[in-house]
Amino acid sequence: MKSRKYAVCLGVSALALMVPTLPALADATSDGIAHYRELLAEGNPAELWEMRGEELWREARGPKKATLEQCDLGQGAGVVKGAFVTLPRYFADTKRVQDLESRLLTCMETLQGIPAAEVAATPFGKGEQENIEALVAWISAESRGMQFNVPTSHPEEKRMYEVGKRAFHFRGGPHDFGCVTCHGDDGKRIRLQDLPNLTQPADAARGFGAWPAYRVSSGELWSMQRRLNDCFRQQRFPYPLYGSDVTIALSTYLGVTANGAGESIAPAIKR
Amino acid sequence: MKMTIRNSALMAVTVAALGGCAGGNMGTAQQAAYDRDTADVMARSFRAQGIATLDRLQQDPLMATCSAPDRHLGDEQAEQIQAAAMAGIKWPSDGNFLGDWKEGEKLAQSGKGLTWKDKADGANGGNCYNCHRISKTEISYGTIGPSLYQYGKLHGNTEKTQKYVWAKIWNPNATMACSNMPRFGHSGILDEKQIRHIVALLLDPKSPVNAE
Amino acid sequence: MNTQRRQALKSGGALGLFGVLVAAGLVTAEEARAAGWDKPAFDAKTMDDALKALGAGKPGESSDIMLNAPDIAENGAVVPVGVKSSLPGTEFIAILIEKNPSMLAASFTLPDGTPGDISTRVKMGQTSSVYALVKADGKYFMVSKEIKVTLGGCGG
Amino acid sequence: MAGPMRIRAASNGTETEVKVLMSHEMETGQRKDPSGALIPAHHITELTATHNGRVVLSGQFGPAVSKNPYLQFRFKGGAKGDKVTVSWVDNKGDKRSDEVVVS
Repeated sequence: MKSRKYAVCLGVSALALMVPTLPALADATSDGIAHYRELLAEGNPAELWEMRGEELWREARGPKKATLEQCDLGQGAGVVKGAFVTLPRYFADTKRVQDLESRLLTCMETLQGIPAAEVAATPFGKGEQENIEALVAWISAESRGMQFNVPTSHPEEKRMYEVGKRAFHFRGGPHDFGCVTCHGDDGKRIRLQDLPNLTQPADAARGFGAWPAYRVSSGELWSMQRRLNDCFRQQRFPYPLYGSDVTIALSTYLGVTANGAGESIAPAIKR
Repeated sequence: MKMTIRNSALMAVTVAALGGCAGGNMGTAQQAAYDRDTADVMARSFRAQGIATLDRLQQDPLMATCSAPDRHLGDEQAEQIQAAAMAGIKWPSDGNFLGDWKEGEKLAQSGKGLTWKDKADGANGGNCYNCHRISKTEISYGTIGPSLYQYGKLHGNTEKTQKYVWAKIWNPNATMACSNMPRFGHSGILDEKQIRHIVALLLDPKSPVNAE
Repeated sequence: MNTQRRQALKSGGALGLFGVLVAAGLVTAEEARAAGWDKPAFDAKTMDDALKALGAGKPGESSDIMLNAPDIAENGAVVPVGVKSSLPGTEFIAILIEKNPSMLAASFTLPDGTPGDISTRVKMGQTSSVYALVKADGKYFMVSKEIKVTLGGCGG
Repeated sequence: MAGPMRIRAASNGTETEVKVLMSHEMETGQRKDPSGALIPAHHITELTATHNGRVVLSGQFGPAVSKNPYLQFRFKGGAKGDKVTVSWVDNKGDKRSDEVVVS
């Protein structure tokens, strides 16, 4: 499964980079951080977005003055409960695999007459993007506590899973980074952040199942699209288009890997 | 552009196939089809933003090899990669490996530079603490890479060690094929002077890395 | 979520918060006049100035005040701080952060029947001592705790 | 305009616990926008919680209270079906008042 790593050294194998850590210090730090996270979980501002999202779903909006109540998220028109944990999935009407955000774009355009391309081009946290962030907070909350069950029976779903797996391992940019650089091994962290190994089911459920999330550092609600966007920024990649196939393929790979391995806690609260 | 990506993805498959481990339970033709799909998806899913231009998605042969899921490198292939990386290392022009560890610490702390939000002014950080424990006082360190605390104390500030550390920072694939670490010198993330500072951070006996 | 009945009270025009509340019959005019944001206390740059502005003088120590906060905060933008006072007659609680540009973060006035037990979240620019100031039965007490603020994420 | 608060008030028979999330920027006045201009301070200054019309808590916030403030407290009394109202005003005169039924 894992790549074998070779430390073939220049005749200086004595230099192998092994220095013992001091477990006592590491434990005190992680205990402190655990206490911090516990206190934060008491009140998650994501609830403010959930409230707004529920209202937005039922509010007649857009040129067609329609609600989203007939939107089909994969469980039938208007069914929200349980939809989040089965996305991304293939939709026959658009003939493509869609994640929650791209599916909402479709519903906003077809039901409400709000042009999807304009929303996709809107910066995060502004205008209709802010509305999508509220909607994904509420829609994901309606699946809280449910196991992931992302389908792979349709050939397009299978294809997106395979593409996602390859995109996950794709290393590029000036730093040679890929998703796999930070999320391909167990028990690692970046600075003090624990990094889930997203190639493994339980960690994939824990990682993928936390987004959308309230992001403490910016005080905003981040959808999975925004989370992936910032991963690509940190990877020093070019800018991923909103709702593009690479983002949906990655979510498919993560969601399928997470299947049956843990409950969705979205929208969570994150540093 | 598109062709380049496709070619490099294909190369990854070819390399993996030569390694004899491409199999899994899927046919090679099916695998190759998914590889082509991936190249197409990568090519149409991004746009340039600021300094982050689309050519950043063009992989060199090394990264194409290192990007294959379920990758297994044979000993021989790993040694070839390492030898090629080692041959490409540019050694310090004045023969001096050690800079100022204080500047090295600043670089180690900084994770800035080269994202689409950054300017092309070369003020790039080394990102070191993101992955390594380095000095004792910084408790916010990552564990993707090994701890480097006491590195110089354990290995000595000899010319051999200096060369090893320089090589590691310039192109870590010279000592470990498909290392997770960026090729700081090779890819022009840090310049010679900056690399000297980081070598000093690890090896200078006065550096806090080597303090008790 | 559905059970919450929300109602934005009619705007009181030029009236401030307490004007609105008075108009809505929620507080008396007397209570409203006694209130007002304590600008001098919030502007104070040193501990002495802040305590002076709050009328706290030199607060005593007390083992009956608990400051519930993490030893380490992953992000200084949101640091959970809880203050629990079991001192009889606890009527006022303030949270102060030594190394912030202005020390006072928040203060609370507790009428009879409201126990000294408040939690909120504050911003911290750097590692600092955090103080809980409590007024109970007319006397001031203070406890403190150091909270380390670390750099999280990739810093990019 | 500020969005509604999320208020929870739960009675255990003798006491009511109140948890409030407020939607507010809580801008410190010390940050700069991308062009380098100082972003003016914008934060809640005063808040009041009432139970059936009686004040059970009043508070004052400076800019060091976190964005989208969270507040938790208790008061004696309160029964299922009672009303708890939380109101705030900020330094620009914006205000908001929301009500919840005790559960």
